[in-house]
Amino acid sequence: MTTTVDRLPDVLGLSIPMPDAEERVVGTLRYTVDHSVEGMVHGRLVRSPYPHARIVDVDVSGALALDGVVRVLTGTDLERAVEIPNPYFGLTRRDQAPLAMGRARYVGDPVALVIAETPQSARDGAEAVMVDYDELPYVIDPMEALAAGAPQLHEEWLGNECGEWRLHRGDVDLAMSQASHVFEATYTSPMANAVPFEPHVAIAAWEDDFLEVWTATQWPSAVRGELAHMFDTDPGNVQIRVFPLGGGYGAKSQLKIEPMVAVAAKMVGRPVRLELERDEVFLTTGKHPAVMDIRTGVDEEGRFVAREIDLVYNGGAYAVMTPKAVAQGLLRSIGPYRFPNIRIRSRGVYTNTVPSGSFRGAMTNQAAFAYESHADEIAEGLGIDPFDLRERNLLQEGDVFASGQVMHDIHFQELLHDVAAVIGWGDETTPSPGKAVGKGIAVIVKTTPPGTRSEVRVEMRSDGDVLVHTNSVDMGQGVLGTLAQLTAHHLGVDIGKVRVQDPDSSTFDSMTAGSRTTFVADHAIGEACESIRRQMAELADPDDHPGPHTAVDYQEILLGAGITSLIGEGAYQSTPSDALNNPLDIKGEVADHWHQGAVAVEVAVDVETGKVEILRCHGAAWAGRVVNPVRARQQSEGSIIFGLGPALFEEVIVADGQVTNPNLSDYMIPSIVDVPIELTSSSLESPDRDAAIHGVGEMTIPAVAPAIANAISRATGARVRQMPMTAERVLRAIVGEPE
Amino acid sequence: MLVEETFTVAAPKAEVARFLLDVPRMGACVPGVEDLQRVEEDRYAATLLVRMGPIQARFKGDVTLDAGGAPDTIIATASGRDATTGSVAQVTFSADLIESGEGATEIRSVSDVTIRGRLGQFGSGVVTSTAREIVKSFAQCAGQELGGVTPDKDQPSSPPGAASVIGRGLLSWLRDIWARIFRRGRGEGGGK
Amino acid sequence: MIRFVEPRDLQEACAVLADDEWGNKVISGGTALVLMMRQGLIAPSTLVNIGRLQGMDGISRDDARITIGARATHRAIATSPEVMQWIPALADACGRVGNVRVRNVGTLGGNLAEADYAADPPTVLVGLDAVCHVTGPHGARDLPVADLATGFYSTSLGPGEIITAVSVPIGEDRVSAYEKFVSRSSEDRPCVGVFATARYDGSSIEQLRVVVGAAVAVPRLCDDITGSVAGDALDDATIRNMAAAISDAIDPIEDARGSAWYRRKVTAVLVRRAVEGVSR
Amino acid sequence: MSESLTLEVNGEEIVVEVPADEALVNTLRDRLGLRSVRPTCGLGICGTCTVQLDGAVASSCLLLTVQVEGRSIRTSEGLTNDGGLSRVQQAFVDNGAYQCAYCIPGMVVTVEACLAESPDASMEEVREYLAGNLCRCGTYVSILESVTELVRGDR
Repeated sequence: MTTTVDRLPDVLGLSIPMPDAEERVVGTLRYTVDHSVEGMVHGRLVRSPYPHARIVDVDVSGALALDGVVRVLTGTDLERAVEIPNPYFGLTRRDQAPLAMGRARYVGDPVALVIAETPQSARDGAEAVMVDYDELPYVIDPMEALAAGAPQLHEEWLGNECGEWRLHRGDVDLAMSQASHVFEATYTSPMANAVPFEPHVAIAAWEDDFLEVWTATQWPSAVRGELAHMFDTDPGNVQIRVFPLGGGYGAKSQLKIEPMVAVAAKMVGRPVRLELERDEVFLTTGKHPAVMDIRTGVDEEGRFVAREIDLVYNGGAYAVMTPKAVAQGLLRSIGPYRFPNIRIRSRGVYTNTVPSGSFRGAMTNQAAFAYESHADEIAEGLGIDPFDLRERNLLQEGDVFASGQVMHDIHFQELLHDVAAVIGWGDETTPSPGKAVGKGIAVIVKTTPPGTRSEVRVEMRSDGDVLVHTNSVDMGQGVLGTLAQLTAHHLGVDIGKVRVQDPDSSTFDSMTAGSRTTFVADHAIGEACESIRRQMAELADPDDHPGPHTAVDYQEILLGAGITSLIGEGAYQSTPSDALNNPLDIKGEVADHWHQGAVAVEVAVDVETGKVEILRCHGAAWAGRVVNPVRARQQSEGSIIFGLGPALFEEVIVADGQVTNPNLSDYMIPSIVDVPIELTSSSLESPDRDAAIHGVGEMTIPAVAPAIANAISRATGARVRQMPMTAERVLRAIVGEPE
Repeated sequence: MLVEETFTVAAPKAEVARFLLDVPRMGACVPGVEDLQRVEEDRYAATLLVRMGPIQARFKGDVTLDAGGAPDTIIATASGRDATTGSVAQVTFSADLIESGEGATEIRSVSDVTIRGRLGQFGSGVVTSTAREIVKSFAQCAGQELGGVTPDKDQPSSPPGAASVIGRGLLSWLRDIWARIFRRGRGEGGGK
Repeated sequence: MIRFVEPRDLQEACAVLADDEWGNKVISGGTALVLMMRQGLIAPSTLVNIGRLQGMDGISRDDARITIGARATHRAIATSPEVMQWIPALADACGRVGNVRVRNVGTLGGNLAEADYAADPPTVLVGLDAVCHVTGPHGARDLPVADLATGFYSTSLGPGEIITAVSVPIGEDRVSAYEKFVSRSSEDRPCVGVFATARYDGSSIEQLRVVVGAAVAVPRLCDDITGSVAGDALDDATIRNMAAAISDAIDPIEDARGSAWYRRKVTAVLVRRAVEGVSR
Repeated sequence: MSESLTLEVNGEEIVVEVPADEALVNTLRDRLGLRSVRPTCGLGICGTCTVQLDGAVASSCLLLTVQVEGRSIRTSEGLTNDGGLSRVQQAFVDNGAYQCAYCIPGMVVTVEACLAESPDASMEEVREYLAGNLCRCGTYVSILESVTELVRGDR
């Protein structure tokens, strides 16, 4: 029996450790990479060394002759396999096969899969596979890919088109012609890699027609749905099992290697495991490279009267999410400002490079770097303080967004004031001998797509335990702990009694991504708990348990009714919107809710070498309410630290069509010494106890790079419009020596 | 990456062209060439041993000759694969022959070298420097075969990063040639 | 299948190595070698472990020099009281190699024999006229560190030759400084490293030396440019002219850490800072 | 060709049979089940495979197992006292110094070595010591707070 007090203190707002904290710290926590299945064999991919080539022949005889090699699969095998009715997969366009069929479209495109008894045999086998290629002309630059006569990636998608979206409001041309000043600039950002420390790893096993896949994924439901389609089976026959992730940051969204192991396991009749090497992670996914042109008309007081944006996103060799992502890219390019007149075109383009996919702060990072750098350039051009310019133009509660949507729960002014106060905007800069010092500020907004769905099942047992089933994946953000806190809060039970199960795709969730989980789960869990309360009320004898019910009541009611457990189901379905029905005319409700963040930094620039040192940094995110302060802070500050890399030095370099730095020596990520000694954050809360709870994992990252760019400019007078702002780029901007 | 080498040899243009079109003879001047054998008209199988510090790569592949522009321009393309490092190399060697006074010929060579796979990731500096050395030593050897070499004073061999300074015109010209020639690469992708 | 050989002594190690110049590799700390093996860049047939041989890891001093065993780790050198007192610039450079794990395991001999351009200690050692003691199948010889590296990852060591120790002359009235510049993360390898050393006679400079490393394939000793400085007062203009001349004279490499243009720029800055650092 | 050799792992003498080119990280993970030791970069840069080798931190991805015969190796699993957490581990738990935690055991092993070498290290020294242990989630601030507590003797 458990002892419970009548009224538990609310757990919302407490820094409760993750339930598996000790395992995490000691290192006994199991990730997918630690899992194994009886009788499994190991896969190793053979990848194309050419950016674009026809696969003439794959000679597997040398590999098959080696000890331990079980089988070598090629695209041709997939074409012929009756077991795989639909070999192509993809969440927006089914343009990708587990192994290239007929044509390899980028350096690193998988063309064969060697399956062997040990990882070493598989590796040896892969070296022995001989592929005969006919090289084809290739294209890396998205603007070249759009030009007439460019090499074509996919027959079905002529012109290398990979999504085009437009938005138009007011009369941009007229407003521009009447504006007192017009500013124009182009900003670019390259591919970056999320570098999850645990690589992509998956095991697939078939039992008759039932497929079980253990995989390090952020989107178990999507993996299940797409695998079911490939094998033309009911999703109920596909079970996805997910351990906590050793990092995701978007790199484990969508489908990556799951189709390969599922197909291989089907064809060899044994469980198949595949784990990518570090360089292969770089060849699997990355942040969309982007080029953004902005033109802005302003009036005498610095109010934005018109804006025109042209955005081109490099989608790489396969669509993945690009055709839809560029719509979000469009919406996230607008920024937190009022524009009575605006015209935007956002395009995705196929090229012979690594397929772009999700990334922490996806499609906001690229755009925010552009629009927030641009805001400072305008302020400078007009001689207005960048803080004042922002204050004048920021969207307010009840304002109309560029799409026509009326905005609520809007807090940009509070965020701007918070970061400005902490950094000491307008105060003297920190003395830093021999260096130029400056402060910079940036405010961002991120739309969260409408129409997504998440389901939760809460099970209340007569022994007092509460089990929560969801499909939210723990990738370090501590979501399972967060969901436990929310459940304890909504049911009023002891958090020690709540156990959140690892995801198994038995409930539906669109994704664990985009910092949506906390917001969405609060609604779904609230609904599930409400259902339990209702059922309890129906079961309860009103004389014994008049309600509202406590944990003790729950147990007594269940025991009294002779029921071992009660199940409450809840779902959050954000309102579907028709705003995106016409790609060439986006209009209406484009966001379920608004992610809002701001960052201020103070930098010291060595003007002789261009090296930038971040002296201080403060980030602020609109949280609504904070579930767990320690974790909220870690998400916010972790997101800033994550953002420092692509801002200052992270860049996937492509030369001769191939990635030349797919390792952590040539592609560096921030170390503890790169973190400013003074790094702080605020999670702003509403006084309203029922205010919406926002996830805070991505609200600061998009503002990091533009805040730094603005600080560099204020320190040195030099403007860098290209990410990352490497020491060399900063020096080139200072001395006026273009690349 | 482009490697340029211009040098003058004490032999008439026709003789230089004959030398360059004689793949076994020319190949003997490329350091590291092993097992050069004719496969068909203008196509040869060859192995190139390349050493970069402790790393040793043996590129097996073939060489194709384009004599269409001879004796003014001679183009040879080669591609090969090294199993140990899982790398593929492609080289287009193009030489313009210009009569340069009494019985001498200036050879303006441009080699477009692409290395992909693990060696390509190892460091462009190392690969460029190795390619430069190979081309230089070829020039030296060819000069000796053809009766003495005078390195061109005005045009030293390109420093690393030559691609950026040579300019786009030459690059696109090379690409056109590249596209004209039927090429078939034989290689393997094996990540590692 | 790879063989792991534990030789009884140095002579046996040299003999095994000489058997197959390309297939047999010497291993001590293993940092660079295991890295290249695991990256699939090299596939040696035999590893000759000198990690257990007696000696070769001590640091000793006499009146004229400090002798550092080739198997001394970067950590041991960085924290050696003798090195810190007599060759502080070397202690500093070794203390900034890689990270603490690399410094704990990686050895000075390994660092020199790998001849990686993006390294710190060779730049300092070249400037101090350090000498490698080398043993090979045909006996021992001395090889100035300045003559060791011949190009990217290439050395003048003959087949079967092993560096056993490095001697650094001391006892002169010198001031030295090592300036290391990393262009990306704090954990990056050097984009440019500049070592400057001035030999003093009282308050006037008898000899000034500058070595540029990491920006070039092998450390570039700039005596041709700094030679004329001896005796002169190091005024601001002299230093700047010298820095510009050195920056023009080097043949910089290009990689992810910076273009040739950028490396020239940074070299000029670092030369100036290093030389200012050795001015009395 | 496998070699039979003896190692001292987390205080216990262990005999393993490994091929000469096997890296220590693989021996520890795959043969001895010490899964806190994780390969991430394979280049000695990230620190997730950090172990203590005779008390000094080393990258187990850049060591061959045959090289460390007879030496003492300690991993995060071996830092616990009688099944309880070490004081460093406890400080990490109490400060919430973990997110996805893939890097944390390597951090713990490094902090233990750092504090053993200099029990009152300055924050600057701690940062330098930890510079080679990367955390992609960006937990650095909480990690430093944990170490600060330990150095100050708050626990």
